[in-house]
Amino acid sequence: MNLAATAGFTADQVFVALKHWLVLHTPGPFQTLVGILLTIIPIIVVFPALFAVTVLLERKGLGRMQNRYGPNRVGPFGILQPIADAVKSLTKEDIVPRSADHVVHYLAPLVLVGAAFLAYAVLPIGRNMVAVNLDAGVLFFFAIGAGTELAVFMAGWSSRNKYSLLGAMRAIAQMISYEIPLILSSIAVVMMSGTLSTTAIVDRQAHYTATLAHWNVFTPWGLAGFILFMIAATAETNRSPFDLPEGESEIIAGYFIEYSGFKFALFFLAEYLEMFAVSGLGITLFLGGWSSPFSFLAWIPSWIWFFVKLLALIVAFIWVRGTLPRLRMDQLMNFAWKFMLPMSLIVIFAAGLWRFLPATIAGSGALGTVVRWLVCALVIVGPYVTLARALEGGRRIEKRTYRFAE
Amino acid sequence: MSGTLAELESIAGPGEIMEVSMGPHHPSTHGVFRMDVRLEGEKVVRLKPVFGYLHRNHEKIAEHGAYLSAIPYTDRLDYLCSMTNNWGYVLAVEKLAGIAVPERAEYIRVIAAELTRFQNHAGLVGFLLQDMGASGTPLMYAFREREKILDLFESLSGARMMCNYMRFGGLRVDCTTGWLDEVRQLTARLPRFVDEFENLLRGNEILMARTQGTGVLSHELAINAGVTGPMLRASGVNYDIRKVDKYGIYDRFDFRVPLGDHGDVYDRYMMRILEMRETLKILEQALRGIPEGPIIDPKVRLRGLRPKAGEAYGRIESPKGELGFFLISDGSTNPYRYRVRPPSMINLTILEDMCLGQNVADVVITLGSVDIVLGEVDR
Amino acid sequence: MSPLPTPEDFKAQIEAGVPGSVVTVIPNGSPSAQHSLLVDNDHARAVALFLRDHPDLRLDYCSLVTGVDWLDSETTEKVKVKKLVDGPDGSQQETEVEETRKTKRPGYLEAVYHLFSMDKKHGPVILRLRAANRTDQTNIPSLTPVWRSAEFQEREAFDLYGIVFDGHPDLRRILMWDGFVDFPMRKDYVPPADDPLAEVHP
Amino acid sequence: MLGEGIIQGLFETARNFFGSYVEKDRLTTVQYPEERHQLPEASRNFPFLLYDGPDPDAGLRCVSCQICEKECPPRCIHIEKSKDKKPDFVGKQQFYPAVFNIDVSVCMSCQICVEVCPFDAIRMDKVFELSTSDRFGGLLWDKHELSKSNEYYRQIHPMEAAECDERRAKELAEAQAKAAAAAAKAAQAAPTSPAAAPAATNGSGNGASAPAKSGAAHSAPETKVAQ
Amino acid sequence: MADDLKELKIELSKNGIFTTTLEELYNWGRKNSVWPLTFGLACCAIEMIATTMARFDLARFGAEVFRPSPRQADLIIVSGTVTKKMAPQVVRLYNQMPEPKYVIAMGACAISGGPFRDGYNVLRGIDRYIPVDVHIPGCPPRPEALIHAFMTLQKKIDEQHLSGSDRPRHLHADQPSEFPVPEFGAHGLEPAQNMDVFLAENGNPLKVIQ
Amino acid sequence: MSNPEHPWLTVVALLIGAVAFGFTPLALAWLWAKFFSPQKPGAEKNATYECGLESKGDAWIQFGASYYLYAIVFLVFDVEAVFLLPFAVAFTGLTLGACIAMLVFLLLLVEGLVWACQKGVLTWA
Repeated sequence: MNLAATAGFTADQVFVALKHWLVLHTPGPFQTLVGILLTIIPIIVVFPALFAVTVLLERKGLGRMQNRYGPNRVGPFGILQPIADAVKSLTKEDIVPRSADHVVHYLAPLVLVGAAFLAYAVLPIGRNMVAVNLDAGVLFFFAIGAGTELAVFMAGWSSRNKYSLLGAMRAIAQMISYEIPLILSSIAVVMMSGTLSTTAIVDRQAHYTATLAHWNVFTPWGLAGFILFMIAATAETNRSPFDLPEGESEIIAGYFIEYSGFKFALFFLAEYLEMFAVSGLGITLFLGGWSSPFSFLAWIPSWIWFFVKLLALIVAFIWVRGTLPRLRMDQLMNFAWKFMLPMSLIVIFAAGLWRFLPATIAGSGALGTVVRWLVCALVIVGPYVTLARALEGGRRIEKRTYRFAE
Repeated sequence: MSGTLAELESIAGPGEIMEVSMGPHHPSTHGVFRMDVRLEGEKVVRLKPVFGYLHRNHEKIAEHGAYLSAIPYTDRLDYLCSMTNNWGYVLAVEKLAGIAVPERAEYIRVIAAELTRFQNHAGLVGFLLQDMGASGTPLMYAFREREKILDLFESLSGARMMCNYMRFGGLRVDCTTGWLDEVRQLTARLPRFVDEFENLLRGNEILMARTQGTGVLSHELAINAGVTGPMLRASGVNYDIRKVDKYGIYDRFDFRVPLGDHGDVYDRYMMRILEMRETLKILEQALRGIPEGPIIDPKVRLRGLRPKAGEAYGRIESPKGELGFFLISDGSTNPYRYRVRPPSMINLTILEDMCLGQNVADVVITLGSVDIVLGEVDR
Repeated sequence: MSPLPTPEDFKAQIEAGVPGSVVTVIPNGSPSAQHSLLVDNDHARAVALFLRDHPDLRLDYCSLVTGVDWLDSETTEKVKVKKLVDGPDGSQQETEVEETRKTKRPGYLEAVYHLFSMDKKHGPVILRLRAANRTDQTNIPSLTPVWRSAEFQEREAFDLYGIVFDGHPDLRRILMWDGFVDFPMRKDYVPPADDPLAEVHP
Repeated sequence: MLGEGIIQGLFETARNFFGSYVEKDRLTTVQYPEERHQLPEASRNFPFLLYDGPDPDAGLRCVSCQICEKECPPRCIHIEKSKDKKPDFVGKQQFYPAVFNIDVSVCMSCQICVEVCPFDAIRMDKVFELSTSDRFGGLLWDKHELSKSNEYYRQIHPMEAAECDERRAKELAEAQAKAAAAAAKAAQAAPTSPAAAPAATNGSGNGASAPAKSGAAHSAPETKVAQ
Repeated sequence: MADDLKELKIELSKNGIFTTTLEELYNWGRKNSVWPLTFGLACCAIEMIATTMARFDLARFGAEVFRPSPRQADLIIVSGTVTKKMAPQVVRLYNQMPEPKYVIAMGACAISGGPFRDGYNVLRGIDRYIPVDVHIPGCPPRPEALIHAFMTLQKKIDEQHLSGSDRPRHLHADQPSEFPVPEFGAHGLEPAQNMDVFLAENGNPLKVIQ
Repeated sequence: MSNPEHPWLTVVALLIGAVAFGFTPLALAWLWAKFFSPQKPGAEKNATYECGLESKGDAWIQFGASYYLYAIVFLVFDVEAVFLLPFAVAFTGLTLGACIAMLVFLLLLVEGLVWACQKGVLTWA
């Protein structure tokens, strides 16, 4: 730590510096251990806390969308509501169905929570703030993501309940189907960044041309990729309108139908953690991670930017949940295979095209940008229209007009 | 991985049939309805409705009570629409005993019944979307408007849901001018609600994809199965008892009957939306034309009514369909036979036909689009 | 709404259309004047088909099906008594005569069908089918094959009255559970006294 | 195009979200225990028995005719007639209910008892905060729990009460006129002054004579109507 | 109030401050997070739904989380007529809920059979088979009445003790947490009522009535 | 907070931490049950939930074939994604020709998808 670095000390690096300071002041043999603990403990504290905030936000936000207040009586403005729920869940009786597979039934929530937490290892939540800077960070994320699928299936299968089985089957089918668009749309980013490391991907986006950041979402393929990614992410995390595995009106509570007490709370928690994680990845890949969109806003600490973006995506999730009805299983699958998958391939193609199109045409950078935009947008919109038509396909889906008898 | 698809399938096998019982406790059976479903994967291969979980012996109780005391029980038949139930019953008694109704009472009956129809349809659409998984928002909006109508019912009859308002020969109490003004104000505001509701979901791709082509009911089967109400009209049959029987004073109002061409869930959903608009038209006309005068035939004996021996069948177009009451009198103070023709129950006859080969999720919305209330199905 | 023939014309029309059928007009004394037609069980389904498919009638819609339980010592409709009298002495004023008739008349179960036409928009035409008695011969032909709408309602009449509908595709109890043995809507049904508070509760 | 309707729907929910902060029509919640929705006059929940004057026993209007008991559809009313009689508001000797129980755990709030009561003795209350964990003690109401004063009735149903008071005042006036006429006929021998009676007693005395008591009973409605 | 304080003192001396704080926390958590089972029977269910809707908003109490599975629910609102055909299912659902669980009998039918109690298929009150915490009379009770009942339940929870002999049933190891499910008989339910539950919860009602 | 020296150790530690995070409340709940609120299993309580009825038949059955077909198609595309990743990482340095070669590979898979689609594999039953 030289003087220049100390002089450049900003609020941005306050946590990093704090950690270094703490590690430096621990006795040698424990430095590694303390370093690791200081890395993982914030993750394990911050995101569950965010879960509590989000649940409350969701309940109150949905309330407002539905013209009511939402929880507002437990503590000021109802902020203690999540704590009350947690206390209640802790003291509830735990029921395991007699015919269930007890071991798997017990393990499922733990696996789910474990997998959900692991995903945070590679998320850069601020400049120099990533738990593990893996070279294959994106790949690691998806590999861990598969663990959640396994856990959901474990839960549904081990309960030995018909509804939970249906839920598990739906979950597995849905998750594997949407995993492909999820990965493919990230591949476009990987292609353009040339790396699988999440920090490197953010670094590539964190520089500016005329105040505007080089976020991937500001390119046509990036925008399309981001939308596809978020749709797939919604499906991966079983959020409405893709909440079929727990589709209340059809299969009651789906795969966690037989879970009670804190195990159920863990499912709830893990589901939100997954949502944050996958949103975080979306931010990393497309929204420039911790970077600010405009250079003049770069003074705001990087970790604030990350959480602001995360919050924005959470709000979008809640908003969508408050509005849309649920899809049906076959439509969901059709949408994945006949729309999302081809579209994500198109996005890869468009990304390739973006690179190979000349950046300047006749010496003009602006003209080059316009042409690139137009060509790429055309490559994306064309198939979009065709695929959307094909999806509506045999059954014409349309607003109808009606006749009246006098 | 070699071999053709057929070989693959033969390896995997067709999958076993799973017998699931949906209900009686299920979030979307609208009460305590049960469907014994056989599933192959998620495809429905058999569906048997089972009911009676709310069979509370309405008919038996009514046969033991006086003609008057059956009225509050009719409130609890289709507990969303007590006003129309009242009307159906008093209409049957009026036919049985030959009682005339004063004009003002007829107008107020129309107003009450159409308000009921509106809130029933709004509620149904909300519930249907709830079944589709719309996390309560449309239902909340529907109930927001429904509360306004219930407030009117409460200031008219004293109760929000169980109005017990109509009497053979007229009504229990008169409405005030203030009340009519309130109805007028509400009627003027309700179109905005319908518009918003349509904005919220009418063009929604998910809604259209899920409902169009789902639960199709052909009009031949609909007629043969005795399906009535919006469900029948969604199948394209022009049969509205308000038009056919012209009971009450419905011949004085200018309104149209919407008809569907596909008979699927979307059509049934749209029938409700369109009927809400027509209902508002009727309300406007009724509020304009309401005369002064008595509200009940003074000659009629409410207590201890003894109609001449005989029988009568009176029916009305309730929001769910043809609600009929069949009464046999033996000349005593209580009906010898009291029978309700429950539209909800008869509309369920073809539930299996509509659901076979469909997805579990379709069963739920098909049932939702039938619009059942268990109080009426089981009585 | 096209007008329907009078009950007597109906009787003639049906008896001509369905050879061998016996139709009895049962007048209704109440102001509603909804008279009904009693059809013999053997030809009931043929009559139903005739009514449904006749181009002028087109009674395609069976609205209401219900059971009625007439007890042995029934004291109601004069017309019914008169039908059983069947003799030259038909003066309805002499109530004493009817009283004596009443005691003789055995009870029976009856199914009533209210028919309408969605096509022609007329109705109701009321059909009645009667079982021989209330105890062992409670069979009536089912009209479900003609009108699907009768399916659940006939099941209900079976459940609550014990009318056995021959030819019904799925005759099971519908409202009560399967192990239930009584027919609770019958007039002589007594519910089990299983409530310890029944006497003291107001 | 695919997605159009979804965006429209999202717009609608957003409108309601922001609307709920600015528009009363979009935030309909009445926060119940603190805020209360004003119940309309006609609102009804459970029946109560009306009494005139300050004493629930003496002023109870119910004459134990048992019509309501008979007409009550769920039969939740249980009445036992008294052996003795007491005078009603016009001074006529009437039975009174020795026992008058309503099982509110059965009552269906249909108001038929009110409709059929020829004596304006039973009315519907608006109180609904009745939850209790005591199934039998809390929900089986006897005569004393049921009795509410006419003042209370005027508070909860002002228009209806005024109408009822007017009717009763008229009845009383007729009865008094009739009594006066009869008295005038009989009073050739011993003249008395009935007008003095109301002011003198206050209706709680058990041993009071019949005409005096009737005066006491009617004094309450008359003064209140005047207010 | 004074009584409460005295009890508190006794409690403190008996169990130490730890248990008391724990008890407060336990009760606070339980009462503010009562998740009802999505379970409606009849007319009252509509009013129950109305209670959760914008006008009344049960969510303010943190109770809008209607759980469709009994495993995750704390409260069963028996809202409507319990018929004999439905009673076994209601009891089974109650049995399948984890402790601590509460029951609100909403409306006349759930308490006593209400207007339909003379029917051959109507159970004369759910308290014949499962213990009820709060009864709300009314047919149907207004949504406000349900909120009131909900607050009554919260008060009841708040008054429960974690230890001592007066602690609630679910904290006693030897008291049952599930009750026999009645069976369908030839004429009615068998048994027609579970007298153990009925008398335990209501004392001897025969005495009260007479 | 990066810890470049011990990346996998950190991952393992995070896994342990996460499982501990999940396990601690379960242990607490177990302790609570042990000291205060006893577990009361019962025949009815621990039976499988099925809408309030007794569950008939087993839920562990052989499920429909279509689910497995999806899994197979998934496998194909997952492997494809694995092939794509190294390509993607190297993409910035690749020539147009190499990219076209990759495109051909992609098209082959797309052809497979179209084939599967036309065979009706992707039609949910």
